[in-house]
Amino acid sequence: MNEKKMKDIFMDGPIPAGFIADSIQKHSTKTNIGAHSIFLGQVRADELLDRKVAAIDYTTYKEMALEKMHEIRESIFAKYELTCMHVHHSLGTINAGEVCLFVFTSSKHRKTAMDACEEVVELIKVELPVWGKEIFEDDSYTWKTNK
Amino acid sequence: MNEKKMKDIFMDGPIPAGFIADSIQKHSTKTNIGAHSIFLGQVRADELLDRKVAAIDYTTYKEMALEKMHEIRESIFAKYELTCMHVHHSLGTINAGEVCLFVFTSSKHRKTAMDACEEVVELIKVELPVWGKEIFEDDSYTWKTNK
Amino acid sequence: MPFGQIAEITGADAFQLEAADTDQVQQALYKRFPALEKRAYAIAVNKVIVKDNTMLSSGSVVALLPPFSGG
Amino acid sequence: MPFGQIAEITGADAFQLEAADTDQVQQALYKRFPALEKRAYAIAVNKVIVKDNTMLSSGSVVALLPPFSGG
Repeated sequence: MNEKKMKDIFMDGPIPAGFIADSIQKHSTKTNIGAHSIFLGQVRADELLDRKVAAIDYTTYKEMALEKMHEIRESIFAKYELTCMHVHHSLGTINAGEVCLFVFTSSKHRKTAMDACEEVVELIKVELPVWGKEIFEDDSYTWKTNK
Repeated sequence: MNEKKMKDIFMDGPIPAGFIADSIQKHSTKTNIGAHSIFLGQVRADELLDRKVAAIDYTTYKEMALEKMHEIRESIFAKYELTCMHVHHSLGTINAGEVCLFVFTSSKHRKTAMDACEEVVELIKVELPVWGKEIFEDDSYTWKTNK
Repeated sequence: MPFGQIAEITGADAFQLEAADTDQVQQALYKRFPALEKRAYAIAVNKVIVKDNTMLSSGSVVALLPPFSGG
Repeated sequence: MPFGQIAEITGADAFQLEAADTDQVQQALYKRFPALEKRAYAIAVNKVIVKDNTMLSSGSVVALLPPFSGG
């Protein structure tokens, strides 16, 4: 495993819209790109047992998550003709309405970018050791489970 | 056809990254959203006959395109449980590297947002009366065809 | 109303024609613009694409649409 | 190393254990934390998830991973 190639996908706190804009803007010099596909996960104010989710507190097993993400990246680049791929996941407390996951794939053609993006999102949900604790408005909590 | 409900999807010139960021930011008050799917079409500097595409000049039959887009919107909302959907298409000269199409769908769940986004993009490519003229660096041109 | 590469052949934005149906429109156009006959295009009457010959009434808007290439 | 809801039961970040394999780790943990026995979790040895009993060597890092819920 080449440590230099392992990108840190985690950031503390929510992913700002300006961060996403900067990321999009940076691709304007890559004129072989024809299509970008972006997925954003946003914390939902779900109602459970008459209580409303106010935030999700994310934790991870970082060393393992980064290795896993590196594997996912390699498998996606082996399968799809992507120009580039970026993944960012929040850690810590993310309030309802804030963005906690940002997946960004770019390719020459739209189908490739969209299929790759969808697959990355699914793999992240299933394979990354990340845990979300849903915190209700009254400070009680429950552990999130992915479907 | 309710004229008030027909949104104008067209804008002159490229779609700026800041415009996309603003659009994302506006959704932070909608806390029933869990997933956003965004598609961006970017003008590619394709090489054809040894010449490089410098820009695409987009024109439309606007009255018909807006009616068609309204139909697409209605069919998508009938089929998918979306919270919202936004479409923006550039007109005029868009340089290689600039964004000319912005499709943005939001939903409670990721699969709904992603499937709807993909379907909207396909319908736009096939059904919207929009024409792209690929202008090469030497000012010669060819008419783009969608695959 | 001609669009895209079709507009290059007819060389004009929009123009008036006397015609009872879309077939007559095509015949009149092919006489004026012989190059048009070999071009692939769809016909829209009042913003709706028609496949077969379609009757026109006074004020009908006929559009010639080359293959779409948006996005 | 316990994570998520498992960390709530074991009440600690990381701790040392003497064990020859992952089965021994589980037995030792169930004695100390009986509530753990009913919980669903996966075991990772040195950052790789293992399904069957796995031999450990000195310095092996064993992690208890409750169901993932990222994104």
